[in-house]
Amino acid sequence: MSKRWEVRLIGTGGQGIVTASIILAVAALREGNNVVQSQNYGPEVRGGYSTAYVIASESSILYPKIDRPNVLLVMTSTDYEKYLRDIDDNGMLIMNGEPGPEKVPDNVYFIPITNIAHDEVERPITANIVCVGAVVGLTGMVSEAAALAAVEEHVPAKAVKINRRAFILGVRAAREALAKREASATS
Amino acid sequence: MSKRWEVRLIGTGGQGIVTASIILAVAALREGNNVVQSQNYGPEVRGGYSTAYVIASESSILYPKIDRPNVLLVMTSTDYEKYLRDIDDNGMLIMNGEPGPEKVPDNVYFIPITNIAHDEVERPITANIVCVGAVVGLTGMVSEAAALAAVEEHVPAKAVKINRRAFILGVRAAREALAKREASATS
Amino acid sequence: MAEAKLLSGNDACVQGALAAGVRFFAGYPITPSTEIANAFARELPGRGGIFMQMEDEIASMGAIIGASCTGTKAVTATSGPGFSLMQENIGYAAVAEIPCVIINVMRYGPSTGLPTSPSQGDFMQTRWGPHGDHPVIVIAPYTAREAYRETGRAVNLSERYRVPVIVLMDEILGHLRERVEFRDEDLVQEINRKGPDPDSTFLPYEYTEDGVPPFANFGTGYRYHITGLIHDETGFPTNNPVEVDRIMRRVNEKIELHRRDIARTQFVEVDDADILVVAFGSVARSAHEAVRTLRQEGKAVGMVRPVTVWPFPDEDIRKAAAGKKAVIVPEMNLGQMVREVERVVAGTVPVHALNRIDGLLITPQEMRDLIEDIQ
Amino acid sequence: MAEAKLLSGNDACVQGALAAGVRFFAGYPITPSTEIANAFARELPGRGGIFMQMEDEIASMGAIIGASCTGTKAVTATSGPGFSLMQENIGYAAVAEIPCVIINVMRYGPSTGLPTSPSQGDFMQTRWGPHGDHPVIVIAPYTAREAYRETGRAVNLSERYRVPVIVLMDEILGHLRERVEFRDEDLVQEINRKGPDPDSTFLPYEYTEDGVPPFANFGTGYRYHITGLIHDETGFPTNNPVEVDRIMRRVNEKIELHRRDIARTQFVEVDDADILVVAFGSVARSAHEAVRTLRQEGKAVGMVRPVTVWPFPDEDIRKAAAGKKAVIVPEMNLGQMVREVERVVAGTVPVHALNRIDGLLITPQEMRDLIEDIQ
Amino acid sequence: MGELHEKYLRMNKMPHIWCAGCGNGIIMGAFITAIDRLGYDKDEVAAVSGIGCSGRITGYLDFNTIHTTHGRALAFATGIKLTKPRLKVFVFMGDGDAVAIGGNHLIHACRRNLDMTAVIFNNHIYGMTGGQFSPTTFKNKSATTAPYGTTDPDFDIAQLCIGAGATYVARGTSYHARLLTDLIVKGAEHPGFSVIEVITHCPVNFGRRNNFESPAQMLLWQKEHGVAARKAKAMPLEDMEGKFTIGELYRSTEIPEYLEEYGRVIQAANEEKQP
Amino acid sequence: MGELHEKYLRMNKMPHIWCAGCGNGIIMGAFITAIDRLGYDKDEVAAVSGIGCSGRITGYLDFNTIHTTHGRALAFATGIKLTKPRLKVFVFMGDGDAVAIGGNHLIHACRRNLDMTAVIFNNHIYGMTGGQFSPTTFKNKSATTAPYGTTDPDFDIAQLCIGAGATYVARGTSYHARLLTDLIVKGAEHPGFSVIEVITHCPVNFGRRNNFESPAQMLLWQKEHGVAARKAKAMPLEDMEGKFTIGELYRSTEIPEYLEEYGRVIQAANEEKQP
Amino acid sequence: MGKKRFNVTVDRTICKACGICVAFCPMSVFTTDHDDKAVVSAPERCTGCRQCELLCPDFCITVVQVEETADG
Amino acid sequence: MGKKRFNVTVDRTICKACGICVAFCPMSVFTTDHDDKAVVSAPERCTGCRQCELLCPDFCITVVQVEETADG
Ligand SMILES: Cc1ncc(C[n+]2csc(CCOP(=O)(O)OP(=O)(O)O)c2C)c(N)n1
Ligand SMILES: Cc1ncc(C[n+]2csc(CCOP(=O)(O)OP(=O)(O)O)c2C)c(N)n1
Ligand code: SF4
Ligand code: SF4
Ligand code: SF4
Ligand code: SF4
Ligand code: SF4
Ligand code: SF4
Ligand SMILES: [Mg+2]
Ligand SMILES: [Mg+2]
Repeated sequence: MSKRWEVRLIGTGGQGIVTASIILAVAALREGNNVVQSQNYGPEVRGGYSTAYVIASESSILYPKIDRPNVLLVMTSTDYEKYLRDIDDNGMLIMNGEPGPEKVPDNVYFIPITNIAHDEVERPITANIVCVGAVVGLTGMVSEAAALAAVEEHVPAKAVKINRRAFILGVRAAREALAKREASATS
Repeated sequence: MSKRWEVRLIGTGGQGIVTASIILAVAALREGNNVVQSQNYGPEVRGGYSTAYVIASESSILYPKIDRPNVLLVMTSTDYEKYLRDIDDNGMLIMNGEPGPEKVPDNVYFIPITNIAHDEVERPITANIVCVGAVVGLTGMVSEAAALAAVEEHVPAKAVKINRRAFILGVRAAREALAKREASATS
Repeated sequence: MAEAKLLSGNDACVQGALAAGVRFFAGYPITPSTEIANAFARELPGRGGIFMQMEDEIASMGAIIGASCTGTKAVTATSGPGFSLMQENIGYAAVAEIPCVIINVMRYGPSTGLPTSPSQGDFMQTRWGPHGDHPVIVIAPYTAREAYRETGRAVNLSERYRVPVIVLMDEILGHLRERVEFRDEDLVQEINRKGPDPDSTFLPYEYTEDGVPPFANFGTGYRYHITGLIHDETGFPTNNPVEVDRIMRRVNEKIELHRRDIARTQFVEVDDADILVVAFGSVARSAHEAVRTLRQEGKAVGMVRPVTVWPFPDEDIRKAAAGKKAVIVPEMNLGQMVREVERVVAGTVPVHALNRIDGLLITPQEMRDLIEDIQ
Repeated sequence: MAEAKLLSGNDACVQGALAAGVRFFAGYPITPSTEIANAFARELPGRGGIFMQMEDEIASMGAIIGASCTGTKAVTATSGPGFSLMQENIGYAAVAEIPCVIINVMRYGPSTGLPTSPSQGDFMQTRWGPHGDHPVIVIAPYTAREAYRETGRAVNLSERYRVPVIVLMDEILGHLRERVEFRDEDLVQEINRKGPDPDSTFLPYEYTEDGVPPFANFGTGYRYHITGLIHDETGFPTNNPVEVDRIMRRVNEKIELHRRDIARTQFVEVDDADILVVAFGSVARSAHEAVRTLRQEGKAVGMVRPVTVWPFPDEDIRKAAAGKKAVIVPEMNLGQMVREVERVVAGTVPVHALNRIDGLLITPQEMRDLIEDIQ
Repeated sequence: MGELHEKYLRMNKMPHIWCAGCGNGIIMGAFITAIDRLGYDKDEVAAVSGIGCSGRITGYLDFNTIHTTHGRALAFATGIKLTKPRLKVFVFMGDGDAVAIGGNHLIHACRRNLDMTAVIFNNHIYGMTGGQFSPTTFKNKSATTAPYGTTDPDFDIAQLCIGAGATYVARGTSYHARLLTDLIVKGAEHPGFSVIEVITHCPVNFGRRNNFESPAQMLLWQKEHGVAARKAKAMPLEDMEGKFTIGELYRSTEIPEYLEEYGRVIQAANEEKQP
Repeated sequence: MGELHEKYLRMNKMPHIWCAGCGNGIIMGAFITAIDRLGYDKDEVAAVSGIGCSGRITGYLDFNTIHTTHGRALAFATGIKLTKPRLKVFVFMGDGDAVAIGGNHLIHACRRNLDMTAVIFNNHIYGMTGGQFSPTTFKNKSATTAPYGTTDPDFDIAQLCIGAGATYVARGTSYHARLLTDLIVKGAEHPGFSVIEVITHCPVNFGRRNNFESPAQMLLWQKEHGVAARKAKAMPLEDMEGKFTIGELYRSTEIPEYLEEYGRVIQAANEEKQP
Repeated sequence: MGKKRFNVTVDRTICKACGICVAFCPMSVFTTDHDDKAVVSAPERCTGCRQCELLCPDFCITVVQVEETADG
Repeated sequence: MGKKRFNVTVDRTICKACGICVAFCPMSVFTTDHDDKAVVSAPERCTGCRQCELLCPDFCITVVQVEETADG
C-alpha cells in the first residue's frame, strides 16, 4: 500500500455499513498498515442515514477524519452528481445500482450491490459484504485474500459460506466494471 | 452609643440565646446604630453548645465577626477563669450563677440568671430574657426602654407580661451587682 | 421600605426576589440555605404564589424551569451538595434559555464537608459546573442590603437575558442579621421577559439585535417546542454545523454583549492605592475593613470587589491593577478567583493569594499583616 | 499482547482498566460512552468481576465508591449529562480519599446538547465540577493505544494516591477504531493501594510522609469510619479549625507533592519552534498532524500536549512557551484550556485561541491557516 | 395521514424518525385520538417529555411542548402545572426515563396527586442508547449490557405506582390501540395524577436481539399476553403466568388533588394577612 | 452502659450527640441487641448510612462503617455487598434520606433483592436541617416549610417497598423496642433485601412544633397507634383509621437473591471462555 | 343491511415497510412490494375495521368509507 | 416462687433528662432531680421488666438482678 486510502461508505442504519468498514480496516491492518475506522450515527443511534469510513496508510494516522475521501461508496442513491464534489480530485465514486443512459465520468462506477445480494446471493443482508468485495475489487487497497479473511472473521460462523460468496460476487462485479471501463476507454 | 459593642452569649441549644442576641440587636438598631447579629450552631442544628453575638456601632460594620468581645455572657459554666482570656482587655465577663468564695476580678460579674428565671419569674424558659436584662443593666449598651420594647416584640403575645418581668428582674440583678461592686471598690 | 430593619442575608434574598416578582419557589432543605425555603413557604401563598418542597434538588431545578415556562418568575435555593446536583438542569436552562434564579449559600465542601461553616469553595463551580460551554451570570452580594438588591437584580437579569442567574452567598452572609435601611436605589424594579411581537411570526430562538429571543409563555397561544438538544431558531433540534455554531455562539455571547448592564464592580479607594485587594462576598467585608483602617493610618490601600463575579470583570481588574505594587486576593478557599486575577493581570503586577480553609473568615488583621509583609 | 489489533478508544479503556486489575464496573448507559459498559458487561463476569447497571449515574458513582471500600478496583463511564450528576459523589471520593476511576467520553453540551457530536466542553468541569476545593487528576489520551495505557495508569494513580481519577475522552476517540500494537511500555503494571502496617496502630487518615494514608479494605479486621464530613486523622468528624486546615491541605496538596509521577506531557518538536501549539485529546491529533506537515515544509512549529490535563502542567507550558513568537490553543469549545495557558504564560507570549463549537473536529488545515496568519 | 394528524401533529416534522414498526408511532396516534375525544384546545395542552426515543414525541405534537432532561420530565411538568393549573399537562417517558433514572420523580408524582397524566412507553429496553436492559426488562433477555442474558428482577410499573400512592393507574399496549385511547381519556379526566403504562415494542433494539422476527410478531406477543384486568380476576393464577393485565388497574378518589388541597395553605396565608 | 454497648459501640464517641429523648438512641440499642443475637463477627459487618440525624449512627457503631452522601447510602452499600458478599451489610437512613432524595435507590434496591438490610428511621420530619416536612409527614402538621400546616399526601413506606418488589418488609417503632430487635434479626436472616421501617420520633423538630409536650408523649403515641399486623387484619377498617400496622408486613421467597441469580451470568461467561 | 365499501390507501412515500398492516388486517387486504412496502391488493375485502389505521406506526394508511350498496 | 430483686442505676453524667424512663417505668421507680435528670427513687419496686433500659435513648440505665429472696 503506497498511498493513503480514505474510504467512505454511505448507507442507512441497518445496512451493515459499519461492519463493512471494519472489515476493510482489519484487512488493511493485517497487511501491516496503520488504520483508523469510524462512523457517524444519526441522532443518538436512531434512524436516518449512517456513514462509516476507513483510513489506511503506511505512515501513522493522526488526524482521524476524512474531508474528501478518495473512495466514496454510496448505497442509498444513484444520483452520482450530488456526490462528485465530495470526493478528492483523483477520487473514485462507487454507486449502488445501474447507471442511467447518459455518459458517466471515468471515476464513477456503478455496481448493483443490492441486486447482487438480493438476486445472486439471495440474502439481502449480505449487501455490505458485496460492498466490501466491490471496494476491494475496484481499488485494490488490500489484497483479496486479506479481505476475505477479514470477512470470514466478522460474520457469524454459520454464515461464512454465504458471505464468502457475497464477497466474491462483489469482487467479480468490480472486475467487470473495470473491464468495461477499460474497454470503453480504449474503444 | 459611643463605642463599638461586641457582645457574645454562650449557651446550649434551646436556651434562647439567639433570641436574646436578636433582641439586643433590635434595641441597638432602634436607637440608630448599625448592628450585626449572628450565631454558630453545632453540627448542622443539632445538640451541643451554641453561641450568638451582637455587634453594635454608630459607624458601619463591615467585618462581621467578633474576635474578642467586650461583653461575654456565659450561661453554661461558672468557671470564669477559663473565659477571661477570650475577652477584650477592657471587656466584661458575665457568668450565670453565684460566685465562689474567692475574690473575683473587677470585670467579672455573677448573675444567677437561671435561678432568677426558675425561682423568681417561675418560668425557666425566660432565662434568655433575664439575660438580656442583665446585659443591658450591666453595660448600658442600649436604653432599658429600647430593650424592653424589643423584648416585647420578640416574645409570644401571651407571654409578654412574664417576659417583661424577667427582663426587669435581670436589670435589677445587674444593678445590684454593680452596686455591690462599687461598694466593695470604695470599701 | 424606609424603616431600618434587622434582616438576615437569607431573608434579604427572599425579600428581594419577592419585590422582583418571584411567585414560585421549589427547593429541598439544606444548611445554610434552609431559611430561604422557610421564608418563601411563609411569604408566597399569600401573594398568589406557590411554595413547593420537591423530592430533591434535581427536581427543584426542573420545577423552576417548568414554572418559568409559564411565565412565572421562579427561584430555588441550595448549598454545595444540592448545587452539585443541579448542574445538569442548570445547563438545560442555559441552552434552552429559560429565565430562573439559583441561590447558592456556600458552605464548606466538598461533599458534606462542614455544613455550618462558611467557604468560598464553589466560586469556580458556579462558572464551570455544568458540562459543555454555557452562559452564566453569578452575583455575589456582601451585605444583607445588597443581598436584597442583587437578588432582585438577578431575577431581572434572568428575565432580560433568558439565562439562569446564580446568587452566590455564603454561610456568613446568609446567617447574619444586620441593619438594613433601603434607599431609593435599592428599590427593585420589576423587569419582565420580552414577549413575542404580535405583528410578526414568532420564532422562539430568533436572532434579534440584542441577542435575546422573545419568550412565549406556555398557554398564551404560541405552540412551540423547547429542548435541551441543540436547536435552530425554530426551537427544533439541528446538528447542522452552521446552525449549531451560530446559535451556540449567540447563546454564549449574549452575556458579553450586555456586560455593561450585567457587570457591577465596587471600587474602594483604588486610584491612588499602591496595593490593591481583590475580594468578593463576606471576605470583602474583611478586606473593606482592612482598607478602611489602613487608610486611617495613611497607607495607600484600595479594594476592588466584583459584585457580578461572572462574567469575571477582566477589564475592571486589569485597569485597577495597572501600576500597583501588588495585588492581594484573599479567599476562603485554596485559591480560585486568584487564578482569574492572575490570568487578567498577565504578569504585570505581582499577585498574592491569601487563603484560609479552616472554616473561618479571613480577618482584617491577616490582610494587614500580609500587606505589611509585602511593603 | 504484541499482535496488532483494531481497537476502539472505548474498548481500549476497558482493556486498560482490566489489565490494571479493575473488577467492578457500575454505570448507566449514555452515548458516546455506552460501548464501555457493553464491554465491561462481557468481560467482567468471566474474570471474577461484577458488572452492574445502576438506576442512574449518581448511584453508579456511589456503587464504585462502595466497591472500592472493599478493596475492589472500580470504574464507571459516562458522558456530560451523567458526569454532571456524578459531581457530588466525586467530591465525596476526593475528601474521603477513595480510589476510583471515572471515564468521561465528552459529547457536545450543555444539557442533552448533541449526543453524538464530539466536544471538549467539559475540560473545566473535570477540574471544578464538585463544590468545594478538592484534589483531582484528569488524564486525556489521544489515541486508542494511549487510552489503554492511560486508563491503566489512571487506575494505578487512583490506588496510589487515593483520589478519584478522571479519564477524559471524547466522542471521536471513543468511537474510532485504530491499529493498536502494544509495546512493553504499554503493559499496565498493577499497583495496589497501600495497606495498614500490621505492626502499628491503624490511623485511617494518618499523616504519612507521602501524604497518602494507608487504606484498610472493609472486612479485613480494621473497623473504622469513613465520612464525607471533614474528619481528623482518626476518620471521625471534626470542625476544629486546626485539624480542618491540616487535613484539607494534605488532601489537596498530595497531588502537587506527587506531580512528577502524575504528570505526563508530550513535547513535539518544541525546542527550536517559533510557534507552539498547545492541545489535548482528539484536537491534538489534528495539531500533531499540522506540526508534522508544517515541519516538512520547513516551518518551525511545535506542540505541547498535556496528557495529564489536571493538575495543569504550568511549568511545562511556561518553559515550552518561553521565547516563542506565539502560542496557539485550539479547542473544541469556546476557550477553556486557553485560560490556563494565558494564566501560565502571564503575558510573556501572545496567546491565540482557535475554537470550534459546531460539533466538528478542528482540522490541521485550520491550524495551518492560523499559523500562517500569525507569521 | 388523516385530519386528526394534520390537526394535532406538526406536519412539517413528519415523517417521524422512529424506526420501522416502532410502537411509539402507534401510541402517538392513540394519544392524539384521545386529545380529540377530550376536546382540549391545543393552546391549553402542555406536553412534556424526557430523553429517549419516546421522548421525541414532543417534537411532533402541536401543543406547548418541552423535551426536558433524562428522567426529569415530571419535575418540569410539576412546575408548569402548579403555575398554570389551567393547562392540561401530559408527560411522556420511556421505561428507563420513568423508572430507572426518573423513578424518584415518578413515585413522588404519584404521592402528590397533582392533576397531570403520565404516559410511560414501556418497551422493556433503552431504545435510544442502543439496547441496554432497563428496570422493566424481563429475565433471560438479551441486551447489550446483558450479553449472557438478564438476571435482574423487573419492576411492575403499575404496582410501583400504586404502592407510591397513585390514584389512577392503567395499563395499555400499543397493540390494543383503541383501549389505549380510552385509558388516556379516562386518565386525563381523573382529577389527580394518572399513570398510563403502555406496553410497547422496540423492534430494533429489543426485538432483533430477542428472537422477534418482525414488529408484527411483537404486537402479536402483546395481543397474546395482555389480559383484560376484569377477565384476569376470574382466571386461575397459573393461567396468568407470564401474562399481564391491561385496562384500568386502580382508581381512587380518596386523596384530594394536590392544588385543591394547596388551596388550604393559600387560605390560611390570606387569613393571616388580615389581622 | 452495659456490656452490649461496650461490645458494639465506639465508647470513645459516647455519649452520642442526639437530642434528649430522641428515638435514634433507642433504635441503636435495639439494633446492637439484634446484632448480638445474630452473633455476627464485628469485622464482618458493614454499616452504611446517609446524611441526617439518623445517619450519625455509623459514627457510633463499631463495625466497618461509612457515612455516605444524602440519599445515596443504598448505592454505596450495593457496591460493598457486590464486591464482598461475605459482609453483612446494614443500611441506615432517615425518612428524607430514604424516600425523599433517596427514593429511587430504595425502590431499585427493593427490586434487585441484593441481600442487605435497610433500617429507615421514619421520624416524619427532616430532623437535621431543622424541621422541614418530609414525604412521610402526615397532613395538617406544622413544619418550618409548612407554616400553614402540611397538605402534601404522605408515603406509606412499607407499601412503596412492596410495590417496588421488596421481598421482606417490616415496620417497628422505637417504642416497641423488643419487637424492633426481632424484626431486624428476621430481616437480616432473610435471604435478599429487607426493609425495616421504624416509626420514631424527633422531639425537637417535630414534637415541639406539633403539640407533643415530651419525648415520652411521642413514644406513647407510637404505643397507641401501632397495631400488630395480625391483630389489624381482624379489626374493622374504621378502627384502624389513623393507626398503623407493626410487625412483619410482607415476606416472599419467590424472587431469588441478586447475587445468587448473578451466578448464572458468571457461569455463562465462564462457559463461553472454554470453547 | 347494506354492505359498506371502503377506500384504503397507503402513502408509499412514508411507509417504512414494517409489515404490521400486512400482518394484522383481518381481511388480508395488504401485500408487499419489492421494497417490502405495503400495497393495497384487495381493497374490496376491507370491512372498515380500521385496525390497519390504528396500528400503522407511520400514519400511512387511510380508510375511507365510499358508498353503501343496497344489494344486501 | 421467690421474688426477684433488682439493682437499678442511672448514669447521671450522661442522662439527658428526657423523662422517658420516668414516664414508662410501670412501677414508678424513677423521679427527677432539679436538673430533670432521672433518679432511682424506689428501686425496691423494680420488677426487672427492663422497659427503662430498652427505652432510654442514652443508655444511662442498667438493671441488674441482685438476689432471690425465699420469703415467697
Ligand atoms: C443523565 C443522562 N443519562 C443518560 C442519558 C442517555 N440516555 C438517553 S435516552 C436513555 C434511555 C432510553 O431508554 P428509555 O427511557 O426506555 O427510552 P426509549 O429510548 O426506550 O424510548 C439514556 C440512558 C442521558 N441522556 N442523560
Ligand atoms: C444533596 C443534599 N441535599 C440536602 C442536604 C441537607 N440535608 C441533610 S440531612 C437532610 C434531611 C434530614 O432528614 P431525614 O433524612 O429524615 O433524617 P433525620 O435528620 O430526620 O434523621 C437534609 C435535607 C444534604 N446534606 N445533601
Ligand atoms: S430504537 Fe426502538 S424504540 Fe427507538 S425508535 Fe427504534 S424501534 Fe423505536
Ligand atoms: S433533631 Fe430530632 S432527630 Fe435529630 S437528634 Fe434531635 S431529636 Fe433526634
Ligand atoms: S380497515 Fe380493517 S379490513 Fe380494512 S384494510 Fe384496514 S385492517 Fe384491513
Ligand atoms: S403498517 Fe404502515 S409503515 Fe408499516 S408496512 Fe403498513 S403502511 Fe407501511
Ligand atoms: S426494669 Fe422495669 S420496673 Fe425496673 S426500673 Fe426499669 S422499667 Fe421500672
Ligand atoms: S430515659 Fe435515660 S436519658 Fe432519659 S431521663 Fe431516663 S435516664 Fe435520663
Ligand atoms: Mg425504553
Ligand atoms: Mg427524618
